[in-house]
Amino acid sequence: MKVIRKSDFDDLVNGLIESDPREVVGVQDDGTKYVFKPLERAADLSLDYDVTMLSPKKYFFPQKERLVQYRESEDGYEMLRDWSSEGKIIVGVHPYDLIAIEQLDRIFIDTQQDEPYRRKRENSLLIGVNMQAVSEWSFAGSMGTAVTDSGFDLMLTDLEDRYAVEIGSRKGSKLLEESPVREATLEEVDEVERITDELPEKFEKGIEFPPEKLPSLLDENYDNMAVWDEYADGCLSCGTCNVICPTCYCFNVDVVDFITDDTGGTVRRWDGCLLEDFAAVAGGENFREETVQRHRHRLMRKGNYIYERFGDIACIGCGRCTQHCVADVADPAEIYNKLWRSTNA
Amino acid sequence: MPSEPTDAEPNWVHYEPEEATLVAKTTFNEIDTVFEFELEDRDELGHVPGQFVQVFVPGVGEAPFSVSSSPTKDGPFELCIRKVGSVTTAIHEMEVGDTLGIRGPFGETCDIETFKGNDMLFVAGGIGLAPLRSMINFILYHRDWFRDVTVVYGCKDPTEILFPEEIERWQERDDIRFDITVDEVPEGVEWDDHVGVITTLLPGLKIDAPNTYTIVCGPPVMFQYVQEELDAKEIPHDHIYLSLERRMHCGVGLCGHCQINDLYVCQDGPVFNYEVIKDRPEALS
Amino acid sequence: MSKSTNMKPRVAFFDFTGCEGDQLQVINLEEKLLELVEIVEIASFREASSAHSDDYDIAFVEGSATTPHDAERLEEIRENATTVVALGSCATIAGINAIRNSQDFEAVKERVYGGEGDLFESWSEAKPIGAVIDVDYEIPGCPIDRQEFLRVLTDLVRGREPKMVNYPVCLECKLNENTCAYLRDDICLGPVTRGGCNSICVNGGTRCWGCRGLVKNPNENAACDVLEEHGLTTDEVMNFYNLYFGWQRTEEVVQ
Amino acid sequence: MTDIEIKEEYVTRVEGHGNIVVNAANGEVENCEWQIVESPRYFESMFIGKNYEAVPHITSRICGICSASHVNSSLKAVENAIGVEISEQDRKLRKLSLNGEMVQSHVLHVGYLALPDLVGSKSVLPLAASHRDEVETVIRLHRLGNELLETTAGRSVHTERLIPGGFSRIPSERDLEDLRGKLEGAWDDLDAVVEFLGTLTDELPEFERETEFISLTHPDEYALLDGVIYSSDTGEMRNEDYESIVNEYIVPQSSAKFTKHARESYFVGALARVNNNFDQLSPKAKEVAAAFGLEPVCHDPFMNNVAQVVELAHLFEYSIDLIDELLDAGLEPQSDYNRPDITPEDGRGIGIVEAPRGILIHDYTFEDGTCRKANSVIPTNQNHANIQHDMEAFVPTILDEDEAEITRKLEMLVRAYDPCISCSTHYLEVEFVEG
Ligand SMILES: Cc1cc2nc3c(=O)[nH]c(=O)nc-3n(C[C@H](O)[C@H](O)[C@H](O)COP(=O)(O)OP(=O)(O)OC[C@H]3O[C@@H](n4cnc5c(N)ncnc54)[C@H](O)[C@@H]3O)c2cc1C
Ligand code: SF4
Ligand code: SF4
Ligand code: SF4
Repeated sequence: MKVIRKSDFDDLVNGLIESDPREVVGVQDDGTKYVFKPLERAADLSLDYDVTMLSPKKYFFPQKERLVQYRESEDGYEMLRDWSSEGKIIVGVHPYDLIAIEQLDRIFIDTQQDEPYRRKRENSLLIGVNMQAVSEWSFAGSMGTAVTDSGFDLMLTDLEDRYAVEIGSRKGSKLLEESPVREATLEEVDEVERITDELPEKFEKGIEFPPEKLPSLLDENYDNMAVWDEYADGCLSCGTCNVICPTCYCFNVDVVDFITDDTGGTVRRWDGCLLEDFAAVAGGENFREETVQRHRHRLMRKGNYIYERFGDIACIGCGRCTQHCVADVADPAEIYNKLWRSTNA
Repeated sequence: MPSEPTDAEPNWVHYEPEEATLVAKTTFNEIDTVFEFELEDRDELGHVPGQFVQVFVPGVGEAPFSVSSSPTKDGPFELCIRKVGSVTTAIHEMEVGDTLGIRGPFGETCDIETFKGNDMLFVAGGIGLAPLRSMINFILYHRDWFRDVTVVYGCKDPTEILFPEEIERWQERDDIRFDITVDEVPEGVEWDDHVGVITTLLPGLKIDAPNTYTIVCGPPVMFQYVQEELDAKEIPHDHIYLSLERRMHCGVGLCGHCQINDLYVCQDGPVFNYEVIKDRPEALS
Repeated sequence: MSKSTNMKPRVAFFDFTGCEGDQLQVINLEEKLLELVEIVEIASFREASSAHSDDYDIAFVEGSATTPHDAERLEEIRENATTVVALGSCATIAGINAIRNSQDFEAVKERVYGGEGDLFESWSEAKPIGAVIDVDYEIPGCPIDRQEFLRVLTDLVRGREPKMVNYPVCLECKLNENTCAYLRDDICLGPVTRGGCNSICVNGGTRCWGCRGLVKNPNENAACDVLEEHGLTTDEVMNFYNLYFGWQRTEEVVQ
Repeated sequence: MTDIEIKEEYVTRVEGHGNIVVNAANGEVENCEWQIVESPRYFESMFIGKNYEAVPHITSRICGICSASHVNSSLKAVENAIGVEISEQDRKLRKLSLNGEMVQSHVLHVGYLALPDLVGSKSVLPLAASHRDEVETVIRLHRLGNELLETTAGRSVHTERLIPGGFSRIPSERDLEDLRGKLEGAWDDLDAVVEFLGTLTDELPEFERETEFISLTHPDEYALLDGVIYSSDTGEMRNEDYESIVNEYIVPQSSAKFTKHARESYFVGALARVNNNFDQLSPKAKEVAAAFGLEPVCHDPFMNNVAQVVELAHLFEYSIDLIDELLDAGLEPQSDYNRPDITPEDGRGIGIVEAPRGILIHDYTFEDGTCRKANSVIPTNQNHANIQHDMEAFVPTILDEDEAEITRKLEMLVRAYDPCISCSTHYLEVEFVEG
């Protein structure tokens, strides 16, 4: 473990902003909340944040992304890929978001081999930071996602005037080469350990059972309509809980062109399984027509379907969906606890 | 900055379609046409029966279609397409020599190895014959690998019959039984074969249930009734396969639109073993 | 594939009771408008041109229908055009014109023209044009979104079916990383309003007023609960709803 | 002399619906009418029962072209009624929004609606081929107006950021700097318009009729957002007395109300402002005025277009000054979702601003934050009577021309006023009735 003075870390970031060809983005306070956005100077960082609105997923899997461009020519169409490979330097990612990115990596890179995602991901650099504040909606402690020892290139822990820095990759260690860092003292190592050990306990919310039990709990409760209906009745089908979630990745592909151009392209954009038309097919059939079907699908997917397929519980407990659901019916912890109690009462 | 088109690794999904040229089209009726496509950069599509391709029409969109020709057929591959919306209409409007984009083949289908030495029963409703035709022709090509082969095909009316000439050839063969029915016969149309819904054909079939494999494709409502008949015949559920249809935006197991509970039609299907999907509540309704 | 050899489609704009802000949005396309007229022929666009012809394929109609004379003109447009597109909130959902529909018409006339309100012909209700003639497509918004207009026109010219967004404004609002009105002690109709505007009003620091009308199947009960939890009385909720939803709620939902 | 029957329904290239009806026999005018056939919109009634936040939102929808003027005047009325003050910074930003709209509207009028008459075209679209450079210049200037409006008010049609008590969100200093750069860069375009228009003023018909000019006036500045009502006949008046100044009355041929003050009719809009407040125009604006020989008091309504171009120059300079003042003082930061804490008082408030087409008045009475009574007086309404009297004076002077030419000239006369009929209620049509 290394240690860097905060002012030196700022210099490091400012240096990257100045000289790295990649865009440097980081967590900033926009007055009413925290967001990841392009960084103009290190001083704008707010690394003591609780949670950002959207997760850094948006940098590898953008909200809107050109996939293919076509151009009409004499003898037909020319079709070219049109997605960007550009990576970002992302400063200030919390452990639960790093875990979410690792999950997406397993899906987009290791399994489904999505090249647009992989290129952006591999060209990026993740500088994580251990939580100093805990969001009141988060239940990461109980999901085992409050701390992590992987998924980052560098991981910072705030030690007042210094950061303890854990190096997670060669890219990470190279980044530090030019900076005045030193080895951490034993006390500093202990201090980081104490902080990370205590972190999971800081959450007021949590699921009341071990997360490993979630897949079978959901299997058993697929038909527990009393609970599903209770939440679906208030659901606005607005898709907020989908797009706000760091592990959701459903998308739609649209053709976009302009009337006077002979070129056009396809764009993939974030979609949400809570939206009414998500499972509708040509001819009018809708395979999840009722709000309750869609609402249940989301929670099944988070706690069961993705687990069955890729081995991950796809809710990392960030609490974003709880915080941003206008109708206040999206909280996975609350719903999972209710299912747990109704089964184990 | 768009990435360089040259450095793609072949196994990675990069969403850029391959160019394919329409080399022939045969129209069956106002809404159904079979199209033959040739790929620009390779000779063969390299599919197995039951797989599908994503067809991209620039300026219109992308849609999945099962490959209707058997891999045993040389040269261009065939898609039989019903005109129902924007993409399908745009394809119908294409002329020989026009090009479009193809991605694929995609999808998991049944393992024909396990069928060897058994009876085969195909049940096709309407446009459902299009995907089954690939498998039927494959099996007819390797006819001696199998025992009895039966095809049951139901259509709304005689004008909607797909591949009429091919059906005639099938009917002339004595190593395959081919039964056909129509729901109704409009006035002025000549028809001297069976009339009635498809399930009326099934009870009459002699079936050696433990040694029969069945593949069904048709509209969702049909499955339910066909399944009742297959149950009556006591065909084991793991001997029954269904080809399902959902909305798809990627074809590679990502976009989420084709999800049936935990399954993805584009990856775990489109051809599913009935044993696998019968407990998935979202599969058949 | 070869480009289909279309004739230049002929497009006409018409205005009824409204503010003509939607046609202004078309003029606000600036250079794009010049490009556009190379692809389509403008048969009629009174706000910008004296040229006029009754020979057109696509009619864009702005404004609500409020008089028998409007109905006659609309019938004529329907007869001439192959495709009729309602442009803007007044044409699609009667817009703010429908506010007065819930008021006593005699009182309405009295307030504006004193004792002489009967000099001018008007129905007691303002109607969306779809209540008078068949409408093929709708571009909602007060005003319309320029990009959406271009998308629909492009679809029509290229023979594609224009599709209306069917998700609430909230979705776009979250994608824009706005701080939700409900998290800052304000109120908002985003949860039930049809998206497609890119949540422009919330992006500007305010709230959604509902100008694009209700989504297809709004969960109105849930949305009312939310508003009431944030301190509105039922009357206030209805008053807020009736800014733009007046026509839809009386004609479509209740019936 | 031939008999004349003109019935021009729905005069084009104006905002809203109006008809021109003229008939003459044996050289005698028998009937000559300016008719407003816009369907009534009943706005005053829509406000009733709405709260003070919704009222400006509704007001905006009176007119798409001058929505920001409506909102600004509505906000002044609301704020006066419920007892809310805005900061100096907000006042300057509101002035910028009003300037943006006036630029947009004037360019639209001069470049898109009036210009085609001068070059003998039916619209600006064919000019894209014949006068490409000029059209592109016009488009650039039009967009600049919209950008001014978008930067300050969020959207060019129906602003979203102007709210009671100030702004929901304000532009950043960088936004203002960008805008300043664009304004500085627009002088060439404006010069080009002045030059081009200079070659065309001969096309304007010759006509003068003495009339009364009414506008706002302000001791320190060329009055737009703030000021008191001023008449070229009677001098300064009190804004509270607006009802007795405008004297609205109803005429059968019009669903819009007509107005009169010291004489049978009066004129509001660019020409009235330039006539009444000429000295306060910016230096550049005065240069433009001199180039066209426009000096007060000008009684030629066709010169209203020229007055608008003069104002464009003023608006650019004035906007640059405002931005400089804002940047010099440094922008006072505020929340991105500002919603001033307001405890509404009961009362009546009047808000008057100069819209592109003249003085625009909103007058509301609020109780418990809810609007109980509303009245609006729209600039175009105030011009209808003047248009009618101009027509009556103008037609006899052109009766020897053929019907088509008479119609064209009458339409030009109407267009010179840049009427915004959907505000006044909506249409333009010339009707030649049998004589
Ligand atoms: C595995 C598979 C195999 C198929 N095989 C055949 C076949 O052999 N022959 C045949 O005629 N049809 C087949 N279909 C159905 C065919 O994909 C649809 O008819 C087609 O997508 C309709 O597209 P459209 O644009 O013409 O219709 P539209 O009604 O215009 O479609 C509207 C939009 O909905 C979406 N959409 C609707 N349904 C689907 C869908 N099923 N898949 C993807 N997107 C959809 C698309 O985004 C489309 O743009 C198959 C479907 C699947 C999933
Ligand atoms: S489901 Fe909710 S709490 Fe779980 S990861 Fe997604 S947004 Fe966070
Ligand atoms: S501000 Fe309005 S539109 Fe945005 S999320 Fe909240 S309720 Fe939805
Ligand atoms: S946010 Fe609401 S009020 Fe604003 S444009 Fe969109 S739908 Fe209309």
